[in-house]
Amino acid sequence: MIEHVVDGAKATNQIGLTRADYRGVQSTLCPGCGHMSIANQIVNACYELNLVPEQVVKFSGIGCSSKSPTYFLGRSFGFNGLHGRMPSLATGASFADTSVEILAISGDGDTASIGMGQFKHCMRRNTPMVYIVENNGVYGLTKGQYSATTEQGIQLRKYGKTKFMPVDICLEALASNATFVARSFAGDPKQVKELIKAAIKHSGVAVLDIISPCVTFHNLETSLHSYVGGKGHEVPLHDIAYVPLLDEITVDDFETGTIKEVALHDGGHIVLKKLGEDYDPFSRAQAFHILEEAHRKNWLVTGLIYVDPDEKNLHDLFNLVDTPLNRLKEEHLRPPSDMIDVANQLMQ
Amino acid sequence: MIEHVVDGAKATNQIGLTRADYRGVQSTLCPGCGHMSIANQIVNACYELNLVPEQVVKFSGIGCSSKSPTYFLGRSFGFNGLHGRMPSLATGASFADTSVEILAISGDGDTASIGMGQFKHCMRRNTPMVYIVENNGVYGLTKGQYSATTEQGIQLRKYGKTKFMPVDICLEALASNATFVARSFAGDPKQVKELIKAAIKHSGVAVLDIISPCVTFHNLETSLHSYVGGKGHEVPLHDIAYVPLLDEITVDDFETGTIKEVALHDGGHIVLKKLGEDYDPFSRAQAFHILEEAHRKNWLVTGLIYVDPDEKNLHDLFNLVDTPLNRLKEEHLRPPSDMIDVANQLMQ
Amino acid sequence: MEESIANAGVATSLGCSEVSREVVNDFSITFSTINGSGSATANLTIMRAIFKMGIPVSGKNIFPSNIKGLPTWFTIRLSKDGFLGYTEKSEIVVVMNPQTFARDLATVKPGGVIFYTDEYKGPIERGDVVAYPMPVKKLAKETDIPANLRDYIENVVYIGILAQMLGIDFERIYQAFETHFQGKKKAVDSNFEVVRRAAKWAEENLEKRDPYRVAPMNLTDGMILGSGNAAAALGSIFGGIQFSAWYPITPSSSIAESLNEYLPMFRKAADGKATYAVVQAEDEISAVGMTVGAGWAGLRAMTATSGPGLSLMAEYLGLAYYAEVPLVVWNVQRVGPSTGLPTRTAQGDVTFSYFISHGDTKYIILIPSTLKECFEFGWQSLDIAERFQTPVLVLSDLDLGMNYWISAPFEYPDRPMDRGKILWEEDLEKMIERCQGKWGRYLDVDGDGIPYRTVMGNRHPRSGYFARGTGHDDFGKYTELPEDWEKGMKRLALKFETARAVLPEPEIRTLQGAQIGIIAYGTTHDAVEEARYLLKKEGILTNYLRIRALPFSKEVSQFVERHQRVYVVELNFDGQMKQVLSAEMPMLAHKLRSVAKVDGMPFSAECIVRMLLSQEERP
Amino acid sequence: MEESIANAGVATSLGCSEVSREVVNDFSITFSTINGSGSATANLTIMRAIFKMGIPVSGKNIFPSNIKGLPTWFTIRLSKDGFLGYTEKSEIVVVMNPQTFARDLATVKPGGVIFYTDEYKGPIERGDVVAYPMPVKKLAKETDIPANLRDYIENVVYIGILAQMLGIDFERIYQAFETHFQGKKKAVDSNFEVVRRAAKWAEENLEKRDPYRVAPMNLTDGMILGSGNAAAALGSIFGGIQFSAWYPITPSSSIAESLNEYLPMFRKAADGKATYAVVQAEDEISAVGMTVGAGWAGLRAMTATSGPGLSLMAEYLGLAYYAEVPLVVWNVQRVGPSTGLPTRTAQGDVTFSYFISHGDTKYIILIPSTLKECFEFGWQSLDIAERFQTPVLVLSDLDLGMNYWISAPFEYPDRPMDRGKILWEEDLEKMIERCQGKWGRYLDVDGDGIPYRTVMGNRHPRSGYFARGTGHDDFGKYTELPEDWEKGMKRLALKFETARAVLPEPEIRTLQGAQIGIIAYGTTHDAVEEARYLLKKEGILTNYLRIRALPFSKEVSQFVERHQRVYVVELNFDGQMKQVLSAEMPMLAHKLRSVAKVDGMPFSAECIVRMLLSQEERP
Ligand SMILES: Cc1ncc(C[n+]2csc(CCOP(=O)(O)OP(=O)(O)O)c2C)c(N)n1
Ligand SMILES: Cc1ncc(C[n+]2csc(CCOP(=O)(O)OP(=O)(O)O)c2C)c(N)n1
Ligand code: SF4
Ligand code: SF4
Ligand SMILES: [Mg+2]
Ligand SMILES: [Mg+2]
Repeated sequence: MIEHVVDGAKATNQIGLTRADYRGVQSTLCPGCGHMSIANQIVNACYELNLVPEQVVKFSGIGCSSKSPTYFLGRSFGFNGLHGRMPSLATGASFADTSVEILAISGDGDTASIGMGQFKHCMRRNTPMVYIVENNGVYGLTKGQYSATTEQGIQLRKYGKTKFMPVDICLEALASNATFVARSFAGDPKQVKELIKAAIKHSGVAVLDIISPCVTFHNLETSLHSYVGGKGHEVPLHDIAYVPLLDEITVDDFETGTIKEVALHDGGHIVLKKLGEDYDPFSRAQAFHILEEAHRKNWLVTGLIYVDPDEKNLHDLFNLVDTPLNRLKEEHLRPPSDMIDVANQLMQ
Repeated sequence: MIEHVVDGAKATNQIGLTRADYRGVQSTLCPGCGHMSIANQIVNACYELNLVPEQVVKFSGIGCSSKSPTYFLGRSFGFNGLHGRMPSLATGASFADTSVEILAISGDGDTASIGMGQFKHCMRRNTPMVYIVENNGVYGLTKGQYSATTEQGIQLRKYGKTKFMPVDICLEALASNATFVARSFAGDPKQVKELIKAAIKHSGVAVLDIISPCVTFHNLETSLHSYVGGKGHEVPLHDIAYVPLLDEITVDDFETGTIKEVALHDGGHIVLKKLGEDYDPFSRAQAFHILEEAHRKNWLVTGLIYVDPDEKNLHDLFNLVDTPLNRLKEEHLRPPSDMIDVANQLMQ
Repeated sequence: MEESIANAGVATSLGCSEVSREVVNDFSITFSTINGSGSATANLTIMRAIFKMGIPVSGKNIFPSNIKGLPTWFTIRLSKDGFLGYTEKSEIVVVMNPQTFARDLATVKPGGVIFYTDEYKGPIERGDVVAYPMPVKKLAKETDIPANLRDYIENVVYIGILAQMLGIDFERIYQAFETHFQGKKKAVDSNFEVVRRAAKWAEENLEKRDPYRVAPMNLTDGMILGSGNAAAALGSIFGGIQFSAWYPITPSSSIAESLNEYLPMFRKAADGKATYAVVQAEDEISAVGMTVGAGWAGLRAMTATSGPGLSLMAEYLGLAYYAEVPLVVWNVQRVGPSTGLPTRTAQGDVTFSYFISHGDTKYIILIPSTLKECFEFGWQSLDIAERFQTPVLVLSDLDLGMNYWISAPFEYPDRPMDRGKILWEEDLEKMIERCQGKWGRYLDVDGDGIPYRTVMGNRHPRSGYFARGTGHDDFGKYTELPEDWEKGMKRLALKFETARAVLPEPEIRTLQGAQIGIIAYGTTHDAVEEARYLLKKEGILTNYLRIRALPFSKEVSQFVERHQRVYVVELNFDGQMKQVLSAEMPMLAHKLRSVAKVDGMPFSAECIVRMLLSQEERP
Repeated sequence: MEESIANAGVATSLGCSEVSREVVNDFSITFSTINGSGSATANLTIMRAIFKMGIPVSGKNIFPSNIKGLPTWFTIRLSKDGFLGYTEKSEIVVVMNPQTFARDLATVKPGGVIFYTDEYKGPIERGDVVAYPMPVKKLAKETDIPANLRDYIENVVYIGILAQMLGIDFERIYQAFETHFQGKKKAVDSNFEVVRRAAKWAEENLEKRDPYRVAPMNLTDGMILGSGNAAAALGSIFGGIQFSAWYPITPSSSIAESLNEYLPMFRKAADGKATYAVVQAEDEISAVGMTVGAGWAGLRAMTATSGPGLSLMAEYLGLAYYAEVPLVVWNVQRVGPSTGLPTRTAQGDVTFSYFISHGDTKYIILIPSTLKECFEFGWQSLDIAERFQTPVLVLSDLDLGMNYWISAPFEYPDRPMDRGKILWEEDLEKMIERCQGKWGRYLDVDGDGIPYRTVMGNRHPRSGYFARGTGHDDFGKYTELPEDWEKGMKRLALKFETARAVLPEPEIRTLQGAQIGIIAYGTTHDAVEEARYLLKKEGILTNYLRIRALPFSKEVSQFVERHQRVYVVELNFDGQMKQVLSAEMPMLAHKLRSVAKVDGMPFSAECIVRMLLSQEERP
C-alpha cells in the first residue's frame, strides 16, 4: 500500500531515482550498530517519498550517530557540526532556503547531555526539521561512558553504575512544546521508516527518539537500549503509516473504527491503527500521562506520542519573502543609493 | 505558630541573632523590584529557621536577580558566577562541605535561556540545594529583552512581540526528576517565606519558581509576570507552612481532613492546607497534570507542586567521609610513601 | 604622505588656540546625575544643540552596571580644534546628585565651574572654582508636569540654566528636542517651555563669573553625530545583511536593537515581506552557531557580542575557520577578564581574538576608530567574510559603540557587493567544465588559497558536499592522512596571506623630521592625535600609524622599520597589540615600546603624553 | 651545566653504535592491523617482553577516529642508545590488514622486513625487503579457542612468529601476559600456548634472511613503562586530588578513567568511605564550572580535556583567573582547529591556552615531556594552583598521554603538600590580629601579590565573602572605581611575577662549543635529543633548553641571549611557542627561528634535522 515501485536492483521511484541514489559512502560503524539500520530506513523513506536529494540538507553533531549522515543521501548538502550544538547550526541555515527538508541526526549524548540547552530551545522555536536522536544510552564514539539517557543502575565497563534517572527525550520535547513527538526502535524498521516519512511531511519540528543499540558498548539485555531489552519492553501505541496525497486510503486495510488520521499540510495523512487501548496523539495531557506511566512501568512506548500539525513554525513567524533568501541579489539586499541620506539623517 | 520570637528592633532568634544579622548591603535594585521582596523573605526564613549565616552558602549567575545575594546574608560565603552556569559552580563547591545549606539564586534568563542545560542536569542529579528562580519574564539587567519565560505575544519595548511559548520552570524541573518543585509569587510574601523554609529543609534539590515582577521593564498588567497580572491569575494549590521539629502541630489550626503533612529528614514537616480541590504533591502524574492544565488555562498555580522527600541526593550517591572534604589534612589525602611502589608496579 | 595631525576630518589647523580670558568652544562639561533618572535626554539635547551650532563635540557616558539609583556621569567635550578625546577633568561640572558632590568637585579643572542642585547644602571646599547653585526641585515643581515626571524634568531644568549661562542657542535646543522626540510637537514644546523658564530664572538670578562660552561655528556642516553601534547596524544593512542571531550583552546589544529598528526602514520588499531575519538566541553559543549555519548556507550573517560572549564563541569560531564559513562577529569590548566592568571601555580582547579556539587558527580582524568606519566596516566585513570564506572579527569597544561621536557622513558603498567565489547551478556547470570534470569544495583552483563554494538549495547534482570540522581533503572527504592535513593548513595560510594585501590598509600620519613612531588602533585615535599635538608643543615630533586590520599589511612592518622606536598605545593591561606585533614581526619587536593601561576610562591625551614621556627619559 | 645528549635518563653514551651486519636492539617494528580486532594486547605484549629484556623501548599507536574496522598502526621502537622518538619508516612491518599492504610496504626501510598475513596474495613490489608470509588464519584455527575469538587470536599468532624470528625471550612474553591479564593464569596459559605453536611453526617453516635481532640488556632495570594519562592520574592522587569533574573526549578520557580505577586503591579511608569525588559532567562548561566551584571551596580540584573542551572552558577560566580560584586543567592536545584529527597528536593549543578568555588574563602553564613529569606535574600542579590561587593548565598531548613511554620510576613527593595561604578559623583570628583588624580576601598582606583566602564552611564570623567575576576591591566588595581596577590588575601581574621564579625550571643540555640553541617542550623532546645527536654527527653542535613552564623563568631569555640563533621546535603549524616567546621577549625575538609542523604524526629526529638544516643554509 505504501510502496509504489517494486524494489529491485534497477527499480526507480517516481522521480526516476534508484535507491542507490539515496545512499552514501561505505559505513565505518560497527557491524550491527543500530545507527546503520536507521540510516537504511532514511534511505528507504526518502526514496519512497520521491525526495530530490539536493532538496534535503543533513545536519549532525559529533558522535557515531552524528557520523552516520555520510552513510545516506550522499548527494545532499550536509554539515557535521559541533558536539551538542547542531540545533543552532541547522536553525541558522534553515533561514537560507525554507524549501529544503532538514534532516538532523544526533545522539543521546549529543542531545541530552551537552546538547540539552540547544535541543530544548530548538523545540521551543518549532524549527522546521526532522530531529532524529539515535539513542543508544551510551557514548559510542568515545568508547562507552554513560550518557544522560543511560538508565539508572546500569553497570558500564569502566564507569561503575549509572547514578541518575535517564533523560526522557520525548518528555523533554513535549515540555518544550514540540509539535511532533515520536519514539521508535531500530529493531522495528517498518515503524522507523513510516515515522520518518510522517516526520518529513510535518511542517514544524518533528522529534524521533529512536532506540538504537550500540552493539559494542551497551547491548546488555537488561537495558531498554539493547536489541533484546528493547524488543522485550516495547509497547507500540498503534500501527503507523504515512499515506501520501495521491493514495486512496483503502479502508479495507483497516478494521472500521480502529483507525485515526492526522492530516498534514502537504495533503498527506498519518494513519494510526489502534492496538490495545485507545490513544489520542492530539492531546498533550495524554502524552504527558503515557510518558509518565511508561517511566514508572519501564515500558518502551513507541509510536506517535504527540502531534499538532497546525502550529506555526519558526519560518512562518518571520514572514520571509518567497524567494529563498540565499538567492536574493544585490538589488534586493543593498538599499538604493538615495537611502544613504536617510541613514545620515538618523545620525543627528 | 511559626515565629518564635517577637519581631522588633532588638529581637533575636534562638541562636541569639537579630534579623539584621541576616541582611546584606544596601540594595541597588529598582525600588519595588520583586527580587528585593524575595530577598527579604530569605532573611526572614533564615532568621526564623535559626540558621547560622556562616553555614549558608549563596550562589548566583548574572542578572539583577543574581546580584541580589549581596542584599541578604552578608556574613555568608557566596559566589556570583557566570551567566547561566551557576549550577555547576554550586555543584562542585557542594562537595567541599556537605553540612552547609546552599542557597542558589537565578533569573529566568539565567536559568531558562542560557542556563537551560545546567539547570536540567542539576535537577537530574538531585544536588542538595535550594534553587530559586526569580522569574520576571524579562532580562532586567540588560534592559528589557524577552527571556525564555516571557509569555507568547507580549509586546516588549524594543523587541516586538515574543514569538514563542514560555518555558515552564516547574515543568522542566519535574521532567528532570527534581524532588521538590514549587511555584510562588513575590506578591505573596508569606507563601514565599514558608516555601523557602520548606525548601531549605528538603534534603535534595528544591526548586522555587517565584514570579518576581520587574517594575522597570516588564510590569504590564496583561502579563502573569506583573504584580497585577500575577495576583489576578494566581491559583494557590493549598496554604502552606513549614513546621519545625519542636513545634507541636496544633491541629486546631486546621480543619480536620483538610491538611496534608510532608515529613522531612530533619524531623520537621510541611503542612498543606486544602484550598478548593484536593491536590497530592506526592504524585508526579498529578503534577504533570496540573501544570499542563495551568498552561492551557493561563493559571498561575502556586504552592508545592511536587515533593519526594526520600530520594537520595547527589552526596548520598558518593558515599563521602563524614569530615567535610575541605578540612581533610595531608595525611588523609596523600597516600603514604610506601604506596609509591604500588604506583610504579602499575606501570609495567 | 602628507604632514598632518587631524581628527576625524574636523580639525583644520595645528595652531595653538589663542589664549584669552574668554574660553570659547574649548572645554568639557560633565553631568553628574543618578542612573535611571532620565538625564540622558537632557545631556543629549545639550550635546545636539552644540553640534547644531557648528561646534565639534563628543559625548561620553560613564555609567554604572545598574538600572536605577547609582551615580552616572556624562561628559560633553567641545573643541574648536577638533580634539574630542576623553579628558580626565572638566572645566564645567553639573552636579545633580548631592551624594557625589565632593567627588565631583574634585574633578573640576582649576578655574572651572560647578553647577549644582541646591539640595546640596554642604560647604564648597575649593576656592578656585566658580559655583552656581540651581533650585532644580523648585523650578521643576513650578511646571504643570505630572508629579511622576518631576525627576526627569529636573534634568530639563539644567538645560535651560546651562544654555543661558554658556550662550547655547535656544533655537538649536528646540531643534535638538525635535530630533530627540522625532517631531512629536507636544513633547518638544512642553520640554522647551521648561528650558525657557529655567533660562529665565538663571538670567534673573545668576551672575556670570566664569570665562566659558559657546559661540556658533561652521565646523560640523554636513557632519553626523551618533554612536558606533548604530553605525555598525546601518553599515551592515548597506552590506546586505540577511541574518543575525545575537544574545543580549552590554555594550553590544544596541547593534541588534538598531538592526531591529532600521531593517524595516531600509529593506522593505515589495510585498512587505522580510529579506532578513534577526533572531534572539538563547545564548552566545547558539547565537554564533546560528550565524555560522546561516553563513554556510549563503546568507550574509553577523552576530554581535562582548567579552563573555566571545569566550563562549571560541569553539564555533574554530569550526567556522576550518570549515571555511563566512560570518562576521562584532565584539564590542568592555573591561575584562570575566564579567569585569561591564559598563566600562577597554581594548582588552586583542590577543584572545587573534588566537581564539584551539589548534592553528588565523582570523581576519577589523578595528574601526570612527563612526564612519563603523559604517564602512559594517558592509566591508560582510564582503571580506564572503570573499575569504572565513570568520571576520570586528573589534569595537564600549566607547565607540555606545558613546557619541561626530564624523563625516556615511558614504554609499563605492563598489558592488562582493559575494566571493560562490557557485550556483550554472556557475558550477561552467566550473566543472573549466576543470575538466574535477570539482571539489576545497580545491584551490586559482592558486590564491580561496576555494569555490556551493550552498544548500543549489540543485545541481554535484553541488552537495558534507561540511565538517574534522580533517578533510580538497573534495570535502574525511581524511586522516598526514599529507592532507598539512596541505589544508598550507592553503589556509595562503588564503590568509592573500587577505593581508587587500584588507583596510593602515592610516599613516606623519610630521616632517619625526623619528619616533606611534602605533594605535580603535578608539585611542582621538587621544593619540591630541597627544601628538601636545608632544609637538614639547618639541617631540611623532609619526603615527593606525592599524585598521589584522593580519598586518607590509606598511606596518615598514613603518616600524623606519623608526628608531615605536610606541604602541592601547587600552589594556598587557600591551596586547604589542604582543601580537612582536609575534608577527619578531625581527622588529625590539623597537616596540608599550603605552598601555586599563581602568575603565578611555585614554586621555595627557595620559598618553605622560606615559610616553616617562619612557623617552629612559635610555 | 654538563655536556649531555641523553634521553629520559636511559642513554648511556653518545657514541655511535657499532656497524655490523647484525642489527641488535636498534630498529622499529610497525604492526598494521584492523581497529577493534584486539591487536592491542599482542602489541603491548611484545613491547612489554622487550622492555622486560632490559631494552629501551617505546610504543606509539597511530589509530583512526573509529571504533571498529578501519586500519590502525602500532610502532614499537627498540633503541639500545635510548633514542625512542617517532620514526617515519620502520625496519620491520607486520601487516595483518591485507587492504593496506601496498601502503605498508612503502613504509619499510630499505633492507627491512615485512611479515604479512598470507591472506594477501598480491605481488611484493620491492626487491630490497625481506618478506615472510604468515598463515595466521590457519594457525589461529588450529587452536581450540572459540570461533568468536579467532580474530583476536590471529594477533597472538604473530607474537609467536616475531618472537621466534627476532629472538624475543619467551619467558618475558609469559611475564608480559601475566602483567596484561593481571595474573589470570588461564588466560595467560592459553595465550602463551598459541604463541608457542606459532613460534614452532616459524621455526619449522621460515628461514631467517634479515639482520634484526633482539638481545637482553640491562638498561631498563628499575624503570617503568606506561602512558602519560595514567601517570597524570597517579600524580594527581599523590597530590591529594579531591575532586574532578570531566567530560569524555579523546585523548584525555583516560585521565579520568585512571582516576576512577586508581583512587579506590590509593585512597581508602578507614571506614571505607571516599575522600574524593569524580563526577562525569554533562559537558565541559559544566566540568570546568564544577571544578572551579570545588577549587573555590577548598578542594584540590582538576579537570582534564582536549581542544574542543578547552574552547568551551574559556569563560570559566577567565572567572577563575580573576576571582583567584585554584584549579588544574589537563589539556591533552590533539590536532585542531575544530574537531580536526581527534586521534592524532599535536602541540597546537599553546597560544590559545596562554591567551584564553577575554580581557587581560595570565595563566601558569606546565608542559611535561616524560612519564615521570606527568606524575610530578600531577601533584605539583595542585600545589602551584593552591599556592598562587589561579588556574594551572597542563599541556600534555595525545602522544604522551596515550602512547607508551619508559622512564625512571615515580618518586614520592619530596615536600609536603602546599595548600597555599588558606586560613581556617584560628588562622583567620591570628591574621586579623596581625593586621590590626584589617582583613580582606584580596589584600596583599605579604607584598608578593598573593592574598589570603578563606573557604566555605569556615565558621569564623568574618570569614565569609562574596566571590565574583565583577570588579572588586581588596575586600571583595564590588567596585567600578578606575583605581581599584588598576590596583587589582597590578597585583595579579605581581603574583604572576612571583610565580615565574618558582615554577619548574627549564632543563638545559649543552655541548662544548655550541653556538646554536634549540628550544623545545613536551613530547618533541626525544626527537630533539636524537636530532642533536644526528646534527653532531654532521658537525653541528647545539645547546638545548626544554621549557617546562610558562611564564618563562629568566633562564630562558638568558639562553636565547647566549646564542646566535635559536630554533624553536614544535608540533604545530604557526610556531606558537615562538609567537609566545616573541611576545614575551621582544628584545630577543629576532634570534628565534621556527621548526614547526603538524600533520598528526609526532616529530621524527630526521624531520627536525631536515627542517633545521634547510634554515642553516640561509644566510
Ligand atoms: C566539545 C566536545 N566534547 C567532547 C567531545 C568528544 N565526544 C565525541 S562524540 C561524544 C559522545 C557521543 O555520544 P552520542 O551523542 O550518544 O553518540 P554515539 O556515539 O553514542 O552515537 C563525545 C563526548 C567532542 N567531540 N566535543
Ligand atoms: C555570557 C554572557 N552573556 C550575556 C550576558 C549579559 N547579561 C547579563 S544579565 C543578562 C540577563 C539576565 O536576565 P535574568 O536572568 O532574567 O535576570 P534579571 O536581570 O531579569 O533578574 C544578560 C543577558 C552576560 N553577563 N554573560
Ligand atoms: S561504537 Fe556503538 S554506536 Fe558506535 S558504531 Fe559501534 S555499535 Fe555503533
Ligand atoms: S530592572 Fe527590573 S529586575 Fe532589574 S532591578 Fe529593576 S525592577 Fe528589578
Ligand atoms: Mg549515544
Ligand atoms: Mg529576568
